[in-house]
Amino acid sequence: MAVREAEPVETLQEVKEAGLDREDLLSMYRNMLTTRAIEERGHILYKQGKIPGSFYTGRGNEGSAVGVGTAMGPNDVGTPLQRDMGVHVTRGIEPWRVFAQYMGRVDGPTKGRDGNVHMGDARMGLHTMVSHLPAMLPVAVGMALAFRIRDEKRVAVAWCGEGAAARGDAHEGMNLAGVRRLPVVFVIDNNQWAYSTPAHLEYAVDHLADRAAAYGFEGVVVDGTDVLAVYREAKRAIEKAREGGGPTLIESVTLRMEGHAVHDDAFYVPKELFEEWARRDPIERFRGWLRDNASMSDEEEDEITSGVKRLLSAAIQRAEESPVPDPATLLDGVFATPEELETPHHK
Amino acid sequence: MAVREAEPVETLQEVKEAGLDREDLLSMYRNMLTTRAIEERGHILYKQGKIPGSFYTGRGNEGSAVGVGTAMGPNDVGTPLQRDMGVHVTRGIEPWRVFAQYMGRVDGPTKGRDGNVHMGDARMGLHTMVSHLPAMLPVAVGMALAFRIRDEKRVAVAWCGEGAAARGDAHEGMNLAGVRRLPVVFVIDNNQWAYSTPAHLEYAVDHLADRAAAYGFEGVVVDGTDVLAVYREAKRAIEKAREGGGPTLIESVTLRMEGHAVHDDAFYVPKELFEEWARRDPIERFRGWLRDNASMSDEEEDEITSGVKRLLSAAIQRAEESPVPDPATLLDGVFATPEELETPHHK
Amino acid sequence: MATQEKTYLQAISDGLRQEMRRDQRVFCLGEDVGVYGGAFKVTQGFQEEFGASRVLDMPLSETAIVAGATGAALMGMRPVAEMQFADFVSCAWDHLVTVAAKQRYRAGTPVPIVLRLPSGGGFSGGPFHSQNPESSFAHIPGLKVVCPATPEDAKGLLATSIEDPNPVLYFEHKHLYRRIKGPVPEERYATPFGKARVHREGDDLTVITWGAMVYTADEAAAKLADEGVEVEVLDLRTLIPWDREAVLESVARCSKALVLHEDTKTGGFGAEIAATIAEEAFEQLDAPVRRIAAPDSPVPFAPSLEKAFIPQVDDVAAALRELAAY
Amino acid sequence: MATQEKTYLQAISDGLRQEMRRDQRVFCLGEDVGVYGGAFKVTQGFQEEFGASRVLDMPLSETAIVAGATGAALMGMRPVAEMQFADFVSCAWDHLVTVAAKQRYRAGTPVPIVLRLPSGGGFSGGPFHSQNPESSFAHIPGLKVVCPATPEDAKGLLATSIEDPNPVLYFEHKHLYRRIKGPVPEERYATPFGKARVHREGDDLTVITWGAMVYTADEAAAKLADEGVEVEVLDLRTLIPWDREAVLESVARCSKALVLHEDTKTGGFGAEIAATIAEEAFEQLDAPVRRIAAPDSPVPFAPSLEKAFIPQVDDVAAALRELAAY
Ligand SMILES: Cc1ncc(C[n+]2csc(CCOP(=O)(O)OP(=O)(O)O)c2C)c(N)n1
Ligand SMILES: Cc1ncc(C[n+]2csc(CCOP(=O)(O)OP(=O)(O)O)c2C)c(N)n1
Ligand SMILES: [Mg+2]
Ligand SMILES: [Mg+2]
Repeated sequence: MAVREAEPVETLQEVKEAGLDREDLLSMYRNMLTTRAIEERGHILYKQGKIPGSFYTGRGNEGSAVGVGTAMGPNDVGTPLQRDMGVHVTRGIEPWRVFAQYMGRVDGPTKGRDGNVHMGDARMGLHTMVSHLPAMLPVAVGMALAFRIRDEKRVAVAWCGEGAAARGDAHEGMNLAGVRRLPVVFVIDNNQWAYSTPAHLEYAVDHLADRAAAYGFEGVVVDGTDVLAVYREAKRAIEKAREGGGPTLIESVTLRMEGHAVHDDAFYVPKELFEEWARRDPIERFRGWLRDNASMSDEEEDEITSGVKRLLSAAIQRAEESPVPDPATLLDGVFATPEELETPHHK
Repeated sequence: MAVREAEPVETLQEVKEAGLDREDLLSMYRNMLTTRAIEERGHILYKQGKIPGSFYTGRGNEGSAVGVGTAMGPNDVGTPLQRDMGVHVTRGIEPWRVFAQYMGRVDGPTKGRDGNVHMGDARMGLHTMVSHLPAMLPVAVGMALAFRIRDEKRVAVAWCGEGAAARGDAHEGMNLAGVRRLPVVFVIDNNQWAYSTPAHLEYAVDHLADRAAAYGFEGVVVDGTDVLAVYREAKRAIEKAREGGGPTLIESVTLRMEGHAVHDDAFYVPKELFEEWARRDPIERFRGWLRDNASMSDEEEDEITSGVKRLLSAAIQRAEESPVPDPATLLDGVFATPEELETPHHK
Repeated sequence: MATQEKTYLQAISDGLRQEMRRDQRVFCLGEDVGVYGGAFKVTQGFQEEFGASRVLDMPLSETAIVAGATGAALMGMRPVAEMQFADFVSCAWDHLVTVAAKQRYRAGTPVPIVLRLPSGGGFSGGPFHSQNPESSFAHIPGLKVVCPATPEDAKGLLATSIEDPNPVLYFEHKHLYRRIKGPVPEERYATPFGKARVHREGDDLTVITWGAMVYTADEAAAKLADEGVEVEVLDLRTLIPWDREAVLESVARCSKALVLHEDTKTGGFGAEIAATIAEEAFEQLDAPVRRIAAPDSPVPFAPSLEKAFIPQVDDVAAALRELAAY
Repeated sequence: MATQEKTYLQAISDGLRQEMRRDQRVFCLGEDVGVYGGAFKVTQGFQEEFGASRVLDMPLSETAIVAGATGAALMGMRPVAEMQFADFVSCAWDHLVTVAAKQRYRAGTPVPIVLRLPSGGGFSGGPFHSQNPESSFAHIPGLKVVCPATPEDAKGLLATSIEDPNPVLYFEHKHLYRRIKGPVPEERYATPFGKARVHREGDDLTVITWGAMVYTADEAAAKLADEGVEVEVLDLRTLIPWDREAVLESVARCSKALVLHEDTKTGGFGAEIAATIAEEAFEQLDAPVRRIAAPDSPVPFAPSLEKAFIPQVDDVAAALRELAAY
């Protein structure tokens, strides 16, 4: 079938046309580094026993997450998933709050009520995932429905894994979006594995972007290790949705570079696949591009790298100082009170 | 997208190639008449207050149902829906048992526990629908999975309305069927309306058969008023599935010629549409074809028509003699007993 | 307040219309709610008045409808979604228990959605058009469950449901739609959640019930009254929250209690009420707390079976007599 | 019978392997059950032994998995489907309550499927990897609900589940997987449904419970024993059917009862048990039937909160002391 396969981004000129200046590019790079560093440091904290429950990372997906996050407008909203830490980082979450979340402290976005990457700050337009995949996808479609009803020029972005795309929720959400041509962009993080299940046991098409045609909108496949190509495609899709052009399904192809969660050594993924995709590391790739095309200097690079390091060390410390939730608050907030409907995210 | 649109069937020769002899054709005609007559007589009984609950008919869909039913092999199975009485008739249900079902008597296939068209006789390979559409579609896929595991050359047929195709169950079932290339044929009864909802509010593609491509198998659109074309396409798909060729999605296009159920006058369907499709009545169409191409004589026609009449009058009488369920049996069979696993359908 | 005699159905319809007139954020969505006006005609004429963008005909997709409502609610809307029959809410179960019920607790973001759920049996609707699934939802923390029995409550509780910042399952009993009439105030009013209504006063026995069974209880109580036994009929009106105080007060007074519901017995919400009474009013009870509910089977289609399934006036009266004699 | 000391997890795994060896119709399906051997490694090595067509890695599609199992069962197979966590069964709720539970009653065709459901909390799994959804299913007529607490029962009840001609929800408690060991017969045996097990004998108080809470109850009972109070701990083993006789017999003997479960309280299955005791053993009770269960909230992630959520030994001991003193 004829989905479009997005071209890589080659030159600074192309990037400028897509609406990014040099500052933007450096800050995307910083966000990608921060994303990876959060997860690497989190992993260490987990091994140290400081993080309860389980621990998930999105290694390999930093470019995709940051690319889409950068393309979103200030009033856009989204429902990122377990590999999309880069979206939270790009939209401005302070890393110490992520660590507080990991550790189950009161300053995490869910105040210790939920854990790991089940988080989002509604003030940044990000709404927390649930475990049940992809249950938030039709919710994002409902957000777009609200924008349509109120005639607002806002867009919702819904993420989904290539595995989770097999579930009915993906279908019902995409179908409704197609029927009503709602301002929503679907991003499928296709990292080729769903836990231990390879993609060919999850779907029987060449590209999941092919599904778009079954719902009456456009599909595009993009190399998820190319942050700039992801950005360009996401931007195009988001602005199209904003202008009333309806949904787009973006399939962003990467490899999940680690196990499903930290307990999983991913023995079932062929070594050569890891090796092949290690050579396509999105951060390395973008770093090379920045040096070649945007003349990122050693000093700039050092400053970014060490800035991220400092940020994260301070963040971990601050998170560790965050209180553990008081058991007396256990039942607080099972139900909302009427006043709460006056929060900013609710406008 | 490029689904195949099936050609009409023109000549007796073509039909013979598709595996039907003249006797078969006349019995298909008889089945179509019986189907319509069951529903027409049922409607009268309903108005007479002899049928409790609500009442649904499949007027306009007789050709499609009989066409698919005829194409099924003796050991094939299926999960027909609310417009598919013709499938039950073709597979041999005795009309008096349908009336007993309508009336909630003990001789109906569900023994008065369920009503109206929620029925099926497992001995004929037909498994009763539930209201929740299309919940039986993934069940049919599971039947095909059993055939695959046991390496049996049997096929499951799963029906779905064009409205119900919007539900997650349709997606999960079709996706699994595609991934495992299971011996299942999906028939979408596209009668253009889902209760009062027009097709364009249910999906945003030209043809639902386009969806097949999203699951990695073939789709075909057929004129559901052409019983022979439906038969040919169903036969082709079923035999392909039997030989390991995987699923097919057949979209059979008709118009629901009455309201959703008897209480609904279908005011929302444009009159002209009814007029247009009345001219394409599947029974009239096939009758004309039989006279033109298979030289069906007046005598033959009369014999069939009056045979159906006699059959149904006797059927209604016999059904009325069937006992109403004894309230003392209310709790019988909520749970099955081990012996029941030895029923024929369970082999 | 000026009142008007209305059916239960009309009260819901008029109440919903009133809410949509006063609050732009309120909108309706569901299957066939627009042009057709809903399977039971609750939203008849709504699309003409409010336009197609506030009265949305949705695809046959319960999850998309309910999850869509949640998304819209998170963006500040006040969606009122209709399930064509309450039975079909099973198709949105995952969304409701996984997302809607837990969202406020986990993420801090309220989900003010209302689901209208035409429920209940009594007219050979069979296993899939007759169920009373309220007990299943009453067990899920984070959801509110509302079951009006009178036209007045139907309107007042709908207003409260829409105002409430939480997911509310509003069960409207189909068997009351056109059968039950009563005075309904013209002005807007909001009937509080968690306050039971004394449908009939009495001092000898308490029946705790809701929905259509209120009338069954009342008829049974009338029989007992002829026999000199005064039965109090408490209509809970809402199951989550439910009015423990009113129940315990009545039981303390009457010392004997019967819990009645149309849903099946085992694990039904009646068990919660009976268990609470047994625990909290142990010292006041002069007889075991009785439960009457449908037996544990699907709802059968044939009238002979359905009648044996749904609790009947005589069943209730017999149980009350036994209790009175205890 | 020769026995071997096994973990609860190993007992399930070995039991399932034994069933697959003796009956060609038995097969496994679920997410990651094949190459990976299941999220908890229950089916580790199965694909090697039985081949990929009897140990099926399924798409991330709970409805397709469970409905697919039903279809295969209708064709004479005996599918054993794994939900990766019990929590995800919410995604197959509609199929279970609409099709599987009602199929035998309506259509006369049995649906012998088994769902394996790793459930329960205690290790910061958070709101979606810790739930105990058994009560929701116990309310649905047509489903059987099994909750083994010991390795021996885990194996014996799994065999019975697979033999049973009905849909069986088999809840395996994750917190018991590797923590609990016990003797397990090597030969095949089938532990009957509906027969409670006396986990600890006593004559002063009865605790009725199941799953991981059996051990909590036992620890609390040990404390009470030190104080001279003999608590009987009844492990129900199966909720549908549940052993009313054993419960009522024990309560008749002890005259005081406490119902304990890990699921949330309101509308939990404990209410059914408490209500039944209150109704049927009214004359024998010397104190109100107490219920201890999780409070009505989602399962919180933070250890401090989760500990406050899941009933603890001290909570149970305190309630037992109160009851003893009543
Ligand atoms: C409905 C549901 N079933 C099962 C799971 C357990 N589970 C967690 S992640 C996962 C794999 C998800 O794969 P994919 O969607 O491709 O996302 P990825 O983790 O690869 O990014 C599974 C099966 C779940 N979260 N939700
Ligand atoms: C899950 C579900 N939701 C709602 C309904 C109520 N309902 C019954 S039939 C129907 C329309 C079905 O349309 P379609 O699938 O096109 O089949 P048709 O009746 O047109 O043959 C609806 C909405 C249902 N049966 N199942
Ligand atoms: Mg993946
Ligand atoms: Mg239709």
